[in-house]
Formats: sequence, structure tokens, C-alpha cells
Amino acid sequence: MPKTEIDLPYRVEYLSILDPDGQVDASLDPSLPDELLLKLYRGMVLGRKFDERMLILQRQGKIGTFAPVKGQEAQVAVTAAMEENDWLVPSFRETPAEIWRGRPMESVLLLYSGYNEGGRAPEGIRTLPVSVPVGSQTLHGAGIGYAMKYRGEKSVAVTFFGDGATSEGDFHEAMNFAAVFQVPTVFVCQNNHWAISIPRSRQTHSKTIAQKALAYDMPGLQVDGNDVLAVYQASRDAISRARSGGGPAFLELITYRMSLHTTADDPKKYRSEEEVQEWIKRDPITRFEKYLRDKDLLSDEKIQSIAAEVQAEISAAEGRWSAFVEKGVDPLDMFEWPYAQMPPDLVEQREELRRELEAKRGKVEKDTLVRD
Amino acid sequence: MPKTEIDLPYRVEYLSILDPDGQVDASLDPSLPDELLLKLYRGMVLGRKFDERMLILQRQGKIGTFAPVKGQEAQVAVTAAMEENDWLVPSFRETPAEIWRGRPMESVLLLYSGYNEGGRAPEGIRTLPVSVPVGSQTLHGAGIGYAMKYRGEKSVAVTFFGDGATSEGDFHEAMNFAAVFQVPTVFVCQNNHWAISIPRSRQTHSKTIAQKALAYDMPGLQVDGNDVLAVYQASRDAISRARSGGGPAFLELITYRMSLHTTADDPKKYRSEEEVQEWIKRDPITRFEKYLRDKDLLSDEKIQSIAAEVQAEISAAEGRWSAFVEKGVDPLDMFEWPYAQMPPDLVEQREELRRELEAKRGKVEKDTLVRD
Amino acid sequence: MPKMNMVQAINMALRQEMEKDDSVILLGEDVGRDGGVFRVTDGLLDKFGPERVVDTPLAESAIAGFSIGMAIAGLRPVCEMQFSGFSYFAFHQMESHASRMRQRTLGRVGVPMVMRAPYGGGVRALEHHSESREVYWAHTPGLKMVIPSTPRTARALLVSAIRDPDPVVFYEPKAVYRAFREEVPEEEETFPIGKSRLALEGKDITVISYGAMLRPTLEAASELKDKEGIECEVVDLLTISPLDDKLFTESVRKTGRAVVVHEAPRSFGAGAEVVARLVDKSFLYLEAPVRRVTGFDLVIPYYQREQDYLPGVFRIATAIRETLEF
Amino acid sequence: MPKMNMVQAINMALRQEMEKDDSVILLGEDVGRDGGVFRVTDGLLDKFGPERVVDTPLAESAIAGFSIGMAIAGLRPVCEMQFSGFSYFAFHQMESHASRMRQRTLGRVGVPMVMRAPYGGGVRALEHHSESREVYWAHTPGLKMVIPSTPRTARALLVSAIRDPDPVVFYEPKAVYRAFREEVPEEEETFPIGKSRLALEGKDITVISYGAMLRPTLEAASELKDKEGIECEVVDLLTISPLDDKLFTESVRKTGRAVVVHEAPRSFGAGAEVVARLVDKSFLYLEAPVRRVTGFDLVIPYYQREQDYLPGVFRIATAIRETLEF
Ligand SMILES: Cc1ncc(C[n+]2csc(CCOP(=O)(O)OP(=O)(O)O)c2C)c(N)n1
Ligand SMILES: Cc1ncc(C[n+]2csc(CCOP(=O)(O)OP(=O)(O)O)c2C)c(N)n1
Ligand SMILES: [Mg+2]
Ligand SMILES: [Mg+2]
Repeated sequence: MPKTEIDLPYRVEYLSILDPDGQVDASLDPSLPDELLLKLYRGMVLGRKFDERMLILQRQGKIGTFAPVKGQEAQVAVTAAMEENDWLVPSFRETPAEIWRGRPMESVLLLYSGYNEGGRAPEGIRTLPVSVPVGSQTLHGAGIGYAMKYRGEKSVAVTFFGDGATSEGDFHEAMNFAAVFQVPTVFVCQNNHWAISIPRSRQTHSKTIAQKALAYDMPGLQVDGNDVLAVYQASRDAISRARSGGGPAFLELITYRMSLHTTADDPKKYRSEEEVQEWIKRDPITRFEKYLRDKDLLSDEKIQSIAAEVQAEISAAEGRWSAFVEKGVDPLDMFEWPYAQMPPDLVEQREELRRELEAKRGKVEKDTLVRD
Repeated sequence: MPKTEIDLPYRVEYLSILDPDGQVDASLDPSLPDELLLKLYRGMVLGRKFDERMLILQRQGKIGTFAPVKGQEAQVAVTAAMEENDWLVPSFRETPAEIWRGRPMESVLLLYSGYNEGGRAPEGIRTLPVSVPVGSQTLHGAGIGYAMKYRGEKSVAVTFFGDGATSEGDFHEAMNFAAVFQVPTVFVCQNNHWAISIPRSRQTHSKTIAQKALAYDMPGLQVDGNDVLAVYQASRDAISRARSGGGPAFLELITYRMSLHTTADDPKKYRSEEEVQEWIKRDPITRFEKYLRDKDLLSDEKIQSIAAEVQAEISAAEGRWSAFVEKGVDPLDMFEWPYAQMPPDLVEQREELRRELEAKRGKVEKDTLVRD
Repeated sequence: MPKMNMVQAINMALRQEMEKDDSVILLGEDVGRDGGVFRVTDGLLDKFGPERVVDTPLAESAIAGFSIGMAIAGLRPVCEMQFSGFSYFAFHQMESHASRMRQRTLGRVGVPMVMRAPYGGGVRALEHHSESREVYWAHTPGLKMVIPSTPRTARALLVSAIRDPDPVVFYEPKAVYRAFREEVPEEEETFPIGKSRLALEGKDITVISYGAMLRPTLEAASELKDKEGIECEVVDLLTISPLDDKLFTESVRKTGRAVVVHEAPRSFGAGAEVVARLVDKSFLYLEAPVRRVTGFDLVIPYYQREQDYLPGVFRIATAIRETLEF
Repeated sequence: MPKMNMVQAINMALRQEMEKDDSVILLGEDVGRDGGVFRVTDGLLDKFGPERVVDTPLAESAIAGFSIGMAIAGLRPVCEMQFSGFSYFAFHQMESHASRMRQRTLGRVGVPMVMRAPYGGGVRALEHHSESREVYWAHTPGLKMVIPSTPRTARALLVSAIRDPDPVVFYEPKAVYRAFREEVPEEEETFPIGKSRLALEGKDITVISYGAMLRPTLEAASELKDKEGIECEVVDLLTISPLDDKLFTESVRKTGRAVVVHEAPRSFGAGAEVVARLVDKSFLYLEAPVRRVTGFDLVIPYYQREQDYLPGVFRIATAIRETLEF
């Protein structure tokens, strides 16, 4: 039955610049300054090594559950394309990106070792705290974009989320609001192929995630998310477009969660070792190393020295973290946080806990009766 | 910057068969049997006249708030394309469709005159009750589709919703689930151009609503929703495709809410009389009348006699409704409804109300003390 | 002082705060061109323009989440849920983020937003348009839950809510919207969130209520006084959470008896918390069980039966009398 | 009788009901291949196949709404919210539809679904993974809200929940999941929803608790008995709503004193309802105020402080002692 075709001039493209073997498409190479290239490399190495260190700390019982980021370190290219006054609205797998934007590593360690103090970022940094409820933070990214536009600030909000997050209604509502109000918000989907045990193919029926942007007449681009040059290029385009009033954009970064979902997860239950091996060949760091070597920006010595520097930084952060842990915290602090001004109920409840803690100390000293 | 284009062979088409002047595209005419054509006509006329009657009853204070359907009567073509064992999952602007599927008009009157009894449909009819929370019912349509597929029943679920509903996260989640599980669910969007005071253009940024289906690799078709032949044709295609295992489909019916959002609404606040006049020219009934006259299926007399029949039906339903109202209801009934078995709390609370009602009657008889 | 109904009083509060502070933004479904389905925001679009009075797409979670983003970035959004019955679409945004952001960041990031919603029965509306479920919000730490009872308290409390550094859920008793007028000063007036007020002084019994139920409560009190000489002390909670238990527990120390009135379902309703506080703080003064005069534990029925569901003067007066007779 | 932990007991309940009735379907995030993040559904995919153990996309509202549709069409879906902290994404589906469909249709359409969710603190988890907000559901008419405390009660109650013609929200105390084992009969066993049970007989004071808090409550009782000769009667609520107030109000008529223990925030928590029922039904027997031993009115802090937040043996025992000394 013949019908009229509606003219919808949308298409979804795929951007790749540096291939898994480290071969660059010269015509696409953004030719970034050496300094930036090395900074990107360093950011990725830091992300990898900090992740490895945290896994050890977790296995030693020194920190609790966290979400490893291994394989997704090219995310730093997104933050590299941002300006200081832009807003980062992360999910929970953006540790390298958060660090890039100034979050101290000890803050990350504090969070994952069960201290609420891990949520107190340094003043003045436009990075929101980790958001655990999947997809929900995308709306904050849209709302912040609205505020920037309303204030006439030339700042952009960049929000991260996973492939799984695109199934949540909040994601859809955020895309719709962003498009209707044409806010300067860039949506960055880290399609790492898994949402815990659910593969991308069973998360949604569409061939690409990028095409979901077409539902809002928003530009959607698929990017090799393990190609730091492509990620940078695509992010810079989307961010500068948004900054200059061009509205929101959507990026699907094709990457892979090489490690566990979280340290409580056992991926052997649901995915094959072969698949993981396939993706290890597409490691974002190895191919970038090759590119930088080819450009004579890296050598064995340089790699060693960067690794050493990074290790030292991590150790220093661990030191600050240990000092904090050593010092200990006051449980009574918890009553200070919920409201700008403590309501009478919480004043009373704090007093209850204070008395309890004192009584317990008394009991412990006298080694009597009731334990806890 | 050159990028690779991803091959996404999707397009959105527009289907129109009978134009606003009643001219049919002969090559597309589905050549429906005369009986069905007349039944469709009758269903639309009934929808229109019942709507008009309800508006009068509402203005007389005999019923409360309701959502007029004027202009959207071609919806009966969707139900006409359904089989008896299919499921209708309506929103709140599908009165003609519900009636088509066997909901008695007095049930509609009961609902809008404040009787919970208006929610008790006749046993055995696969039509869900009116759903007020916008968009939420689409998920039920998807879930019912799953049950049909699981049971191997060859039944389809058809869910209706408005243009505004496509902004709700639930709609997106329903589309995604339906596509992932390839359930026999047909999504029917009545794009009537308004969601209360919000025009379609500010509801979402996309050129069409149909293209939203592409986000789920689901077929999406735009249809002239005031063209009863096109609506029938498109529905039949989508429903039979779903029935035979082809998965879900999405239809955007382009129509217009000619009347009020609800009887509590004043559209003069937000839309122009010219726009309404433009759409009156595209009335679904007038053009179909012309088509049927051209086919010699309708004449002035026949039109009169159908109108009279329909009026008689409406009056009869009103009579049954009045009889119910006359008889009155027992407030204590309300405790029977929430659970299959009344929990002790409700038994006690029913007793409280019983005592109160008795005491009140006593008071009224003695004309004393405290009024209510 | 001009006399206003609650719709006008809220409209004035919004207008004046928007005039004072350009970070105050309204958003919601139909709040702009249409002026809100209850006309609460009427005229504000023309006065402040579409950037500040924002007609949004139909999505409650987005309205809340967008507001959270705005508030984080320094604005003071006042968002509307068209009816409280649809605010649950936004529940996870409020619970997961609005209520927690300050705690999550140890005070660094606040969410100074207001979520307004008409609530409650008595207006012969369709399903989902008559509920009273303030406990959902009151039981959520980090939020404040406010319900004014009159035009003047609505105006003063809304101004305080807008200026509050923390998120406030503001339920407006729609049965009161146009029910009566009250003098409301043109000049600035605020009322502290977290404080209740004495609506009527009395010595025989304390009746605790809020929102739309305050009127039948006061009527019952007045009839009982006139006809039987019973003097009720009536406490209007105004803020449900954090709950001000000082006024009513002290009142009960004086009267020895109490009744609590709300239209929400009884079980796990706000009345239970009032009783628990009374037991906690005025136990030795309690001379009778505290009666809860409330809606029943079922969804409020459609309008033919809703007056049987809602507490009315008769039910309240009976409970007061019976409590006094205990 | 085999000894099982709660994870195994729930797994057995699911398996046996699925064997009996092919309308029972499991669905949720990671319930299939992965066997659930707590392994509660381990092995069921292999046994029953992907049509009956359905790994869904990541969307809670959809999981609930899809289940509602399934239930309407004659299936008995048992859906999982991965953590109760994410169940609020589905709140509007449960409030607007699951809880109301029977009432809306005057009994014609029921929604026999179960929504399972691990809840509560004590497992050193990340934010949103440790909350206890059962009141949201308990205050929602039309739903039933169940919280087992042990492997055996979990198994018996879940079987009853699956067979219940009305929607049941089933919170599983994740701190109990692997904490201890209990004998659980292989043969069919149910426990009526809407009934509480006597967990310990005693004469001095009634302690009312549920879920994960039952254990420290029983420990406190046992220490108080051993060391001070105090005999606590402990009531395990099991069903939060509809609340069985018969057992505990009768117990208090005997003991004259009560303490209620839960980990949810105190204000507007389930403890308030228990107190209100005691005041309503056992007022003249109450010799002391009823103490609420609860979480505080703030979001449960991260794990370094969570044991200070959660009621423990010490806090419970102190409250019992102080109530007896009143
Ligand atoms: C609303 C919500 N539901 C469920 C969870 C539990 N959960 C945490 S991460 C996750 C999978 C997320 O997948 P994806 O969005 O692809 O991000 P990724 O973990 O791959 O980075 C789930 C189900 C959650 N945190 N929030
Ligand atoms: C979740 C929810 N939010 C708000 C409302 C109030 N409301 C009722 S109808 C409506 C507009 C619906 O627009 P659309 O989906 O286009 O359907 P139409 O009314 O045009 O048929 C609104 C906002 C509601 N019923 N449910
Ligand atoms: Mg993922
Ligand atoms: Mg519409």
C-alpha cells in the first residue's frame, strides 16, 4: 500500500579516528596540542591505576563496594573538552572524569569506605556528586542547562549515564525537556554493552542508542568510545554547539566494561571470557600509547615516569585518606546534614544518640551488661 | 568532518485515504463491506451525539467533569479493526471506542456523575477502565501483550493515549518493553494537537510523534486521524501484524480536539477560534458522510433515521442511568471494594460509618444539634 | 487589608516573590498561558514572560528533576504538580535527590525548590484528583511538608517556602481555594515553616487539624461551644514535617484530651504521629484515648460518596463529645 | 527439616509456586541469567526458561506497570525491585493502578501481583541501598505490605503473597538474607497475610518489631532476661498493612507497657501507628509511654556510621529498661 513518505532528514553517523591498532585516520585527526595529548594520556593512566588500586583496597576490606571503570577511561576526553565553568553531572562510573575536573582521589576513597564526607566536593567545583539511581541525574543536567541559558551564562551541562539508563523514563523526559527548551546540555551515554547482567542487545530493541535522539529532533552521534581522539572531537563539537545556542546533543560512546559491574558482581555468570578478550584488544589506553609513540610524545622512559608520578599521586591521596580515617569521625555529625537549619526533632534525636554513645562508653569501661 | 553513516532503513510515512472534502483515493480505498461502513458511521454519530448530550447534562449539573471527544470519533475504526478477544486499554478520551466494544452508555454516565459503579464494566469484556494518569496505562497494554504471547493466545492489546502522554517516561518505557519482548501491542496516539493548553509543537521538539517509534526499531506510521478509512486500514495492518507475531507497532492519528479539554477548561485562554474553524472543515463525520452518499449508502432519510435511532439509544441509556440514580446507593459499599477480602480495619471502619449514618439520621429526625 | 481567597493569596505570594527575586521561576503543566487549571498562576506569564513562567511538557518526574537542576544551579524554582495525585510520578526525584542533596554533599549543595500541588477532596472531581497523602512526603527526611489552611497562612507560608534553603512540598487544600475570603496584607508577611498555630483557644479538649479539615473542625468547635458549652482548643499544624509538637503537646497538658482530624486515610496517617508525640510528651496528662477522625483506609470514592468518606462537622463533633465523655 | 537461610527459603518458595502454577512469572533487573544480585532467583531461569524468569530492561515503573498488565490478563507476576530504594521509580504505578484496580472496577479486575524488594540497612552498601520506608506502601490503601523476619516466615508469607488475589509489596530484610539458618519444611507452608505472631512470650513488657530488627530485639530480650530477669513479650508484625493490632494490643493489656522497634525514620513511621492503635485499644492498660526505638529522621548514613543510626541491642534494651522504670 503506497503511503507518503515524510521528509525526516536525520541520520546517525559513527565517528572513529584512532583505530584499535593505534592507526589514525589522518584526515580526521584533530591534531591536538602535545600538552593536551599527554594530559589525556595521563588522565587515562591515572583512571586505570586508581581503579586497580581501589580493587585491591576493596579486596583487602579497606573500602566497600564500588564500580570499576576499567576500559572506559577515554571518558576523560569529554571533560577535557569542557570548560571550568561547565557543569559535570555524573552517574557512578565517571571517576576519571570527576578527578579530571578536580575531585580529589581521597574524596573518592572516603565515599567508598563509607564516609559521608566523600560527598563533600571542594567548594566552587561545578561537579555534582555521584548519582546512584540510574538515569535520574540526566534531568538535573537538563535543568542546569535551563538555568545557564536563563542566566545568559555561556556554560554547558554535560551529563553521563550508561546504556541501561536509556531504558528509564527519566532519560526520555530529560531528552524531551532539553530539546523543547533547547538548553545547552550534552547527553553522554557510555554504552559499555552491559547493565549488570543485561547485554545491550536486550536492553533495547534499537540498532543504535544514538538513534534515540531522533525522537527529539536532537543530533545523535555514535562514537568509538575507546578512541580518545574521537571522543574529544565529538564532545568538543557538541559542547561548543550547545554553548553557542545550538541546543542539546546526544553522544553514544561505544565502549566496554572490562571489569566487574561492581565489586559485588560476578560477570562469569553472564558473559564469556572471549568477549572480554575481544574488547581488551580495543583497549583505549594501548592504542593511544601507540599513537603517542608514533608522534614521539611517548617513550618507554616517559611511560615509566608518568606511571611513577601517577602512583605517587595515588599514594599521596591514600595517605590523606588514611589520616582522615585514623582521626575518626563523630557519629553525631549526621544530624547536621539534612537541613540548612536543624529542626527540633533532630536536635532531640541527636541528644538521644549522644546519651546512648556516652552510656555505651560507660558500659564498655565497666565491661557490663548489654553489648551492641 | 566526514563520518560513517550508519545504515538505518527507517522512514515515517503518512497515510490518508479520504480527504477533508470526502474525496477518496481510489487506489487506497480498502473497499470495506457496506455493513461495516455503516456501522463505522453509526459509531461516530453515536460518539458525537452522546458527547453533545453529556455536555448538556454537565451544564445542567447532572454529571460532573468529563473529557469531550468531539472531533476524534474516527477512533472507532481502531476498535472496528480489533477482534472480540483483543484488549482495549484506553486513556480517558475513548468513550466512542469503549462503547463500540460494549461498554454501556449508562456506565459512562455513572462514572461522570460520581458513582464508582461507573467503573464496573460488564463481565467478560476485555476493556480496561478509564485511566486518568496520563501515559501510565501504556505499560498495562505492554504487559497484557506479554501475557497473550506467553499464553499463546492470538489476542492483541491496543492502548490509546494522547500527544501529551508521549512526554511521560512511562510511555517510553512501555515502547521499550514492548519492542524488547516483541509483544502483540499496538500503541495508538491520538495526536489531537493539544494537551490542555500546551500545543503539540511545545510538547515535544520532534517533527512527528510517529518517529519516536524509531527509537525502538518499531514501525511508526502517521495517519490522518480524521479519515476513518485510513484509521481502519492502518489499525488493521498493525493489529494483524501483531497478531501474527510481527511485534508491536505505533500509530500517530492526526486529529483535533474540537471541544474543551474537560468541562472545567476554557480553551479561549490559549487557542484561537480560527484554528478551531480550520479543523471543523476537516471533521471526520462530514467527510465520511459525503463518501457514503457518493457510494449511495446514505441519503437524507437514512441519516435522519440513524440519528433518531442513536438518540433513542442514548435516551434509553439515560433512562437506565436515572433509574439507578433514583434508587440511590449505600455509602457503606465503599468498604467492599479495595480488597478481595475485607481486612479487620475496614470492618471496624465500616461499622464506624454505619453508626455515624444512623446517628445522623437520628439527628435529622430530631432536627437537633450538629449538622454536616 | 484586602480580602482574598486562597487562589488570590497564593497568586500574590508568587507575584511578589518573583518581583523581588529574579531567581524565582515557576514551571509546570499549564501554569503559563492557561494560568493553571485552578488559575493560581493567572496573569504571571504576561507579567514575567515565558522564561520565568514555564509551560512544560507533560512529565512530572521531569518537572521535579528539572527543578532540582535549576535549584542546584542557583535558581529558586517553584514547580507545580497539577494535582497531588500525579506527584507520585515525581516521587523518586524528590526522594532520591531533592531530599538528599544537602545531606549527600554535607551541606555544600542545597535544593531550594518548592513543589506546589493542590490536594484533597470535596470538589467533586475525577479519580486521582481528591487524595490526601501528605505522609509520603512527611516521612521523607530532608523534605519539609507544609499545608496551609487559609488564604493568609497560604500566602505567608508560601513566601517562607520560596525563601527556604531546603526543598518544601506545599500542598494546597483545593476545597479551600475559593471557599472563603480572608484579609491578607499587601505588605510582606511570612510564617515560619516548622511552627503550628493556635486557631482557637479553649480549655476542655485539644483538637489538632490542618488543611481543608480546619474549617469543619472550627465549625464543630463553634457549634459545641454554642450549644453545649464545650470549649475546644484548636491547633492548626500548618507544617506537617518537621512537626511542631510543642504547641499541641502543651495544649494537651492543659486540656488532658485530644482529637486529631485529617482527611487522609487513617492508618499510618499523620494523626498517628500526633498521637505518638502526645504519648511521648504528655502521657501523664492524657485522660482519654486520642481519637483519630480521618478518611477511611480506602481510596476516596467518587463524588456521590465522598462526603461520607471525608470527616465532617458531625463526625468531628461526635468524636470530641465522646472523648470528653470517656 | 532442612535448614536454610532466607535467600534459600525465598528461592524455594518461588520455585515451588512456579512448579505448581504456570501463571507465576518472575521479572526484574538481573533476575534471570544472573540469578538476582543477591542470588535469590538463582537457578530459576535454567529451570523455567526465559519466558517465566524474565530479565527486563532497566526501568522500575515498567517492571511494575508491565506486571500490572500481566496480572490483569490472568498471570501472577512476582516482580523484583533490585533494591527498595529504587522502587519509588514505580511508586505511581503501584499507587495509581495496582492498589486501585479492584476498587476502580468494583471487584471486577484484580491485580494479583507481588513486588519483592530487599530493604534495610546493615550491609555496608552504597547510598539508596539501605533504606526502610515501608510506610509509603503501608499508607497506600489497596496494597498489602509484608515484611518477614526469618527464613521460615519469608517462605510461608511469600507463598501466601503469590496466592493473594491483591497486590502485595514484599520487603525482604537484606541484613537477614544470609545472617542465619532456620528449619524450613519442604512441604507446603503458608502464613496468613494480615497476621502477626508471638516471637517470644513474656509478662513484663511488650516489644513490637519486624523485619531485620526482630533479631536485635530478641537478643535484647534474651540478655535482659538472663541478666536482669526481665521477661519481654515480643510481637513480630510480619504484615505491616493491613496491620494486625489484635495480638499486640492484647499483649499490652497483659503487660501494661510497650516498646516498638523499627529501623525506618521515626517520624510518621510504622511505630506511630502501633502507638496510635495501643492508645485506641489498650489505653486504660498503658502504664508508661510507649517508646519508639527507631532510625533517626535522616537518610541512613554511609556504613561508617550506619550502626550508630540503626537501633541495636543496646538502644533497644535501654528503652525497655527505661519503660519499665517509668
Ligand atoms: C533506578 C535504579 N535501578 C536499579 C539500580 C541498580 N543498578 C545499579 S547500576 C545498574 C546497571 C546500570 O547499567 P548502565 O546504565 O548500563 O550503567 P553501567 O553500570 O554499565 O555503567 C543497576 C541495575 C540503580 N542504581 N538505580
Ligand atoms: C500523570 C498526569 N499528569 C497530569 C494529568 C492532568 N491532565 C489530564 S489530561 C492532561 C493533558 C493530556 O494531554 P494528551 O495526552 O494530549 O491527551 P488529550 O487530553 O489531548 O486527549 C493533563 C495534563 C494527568 N491526568 N495525569
Ligand atoms: Mg552499561
Ligand atoms: Mg492531546
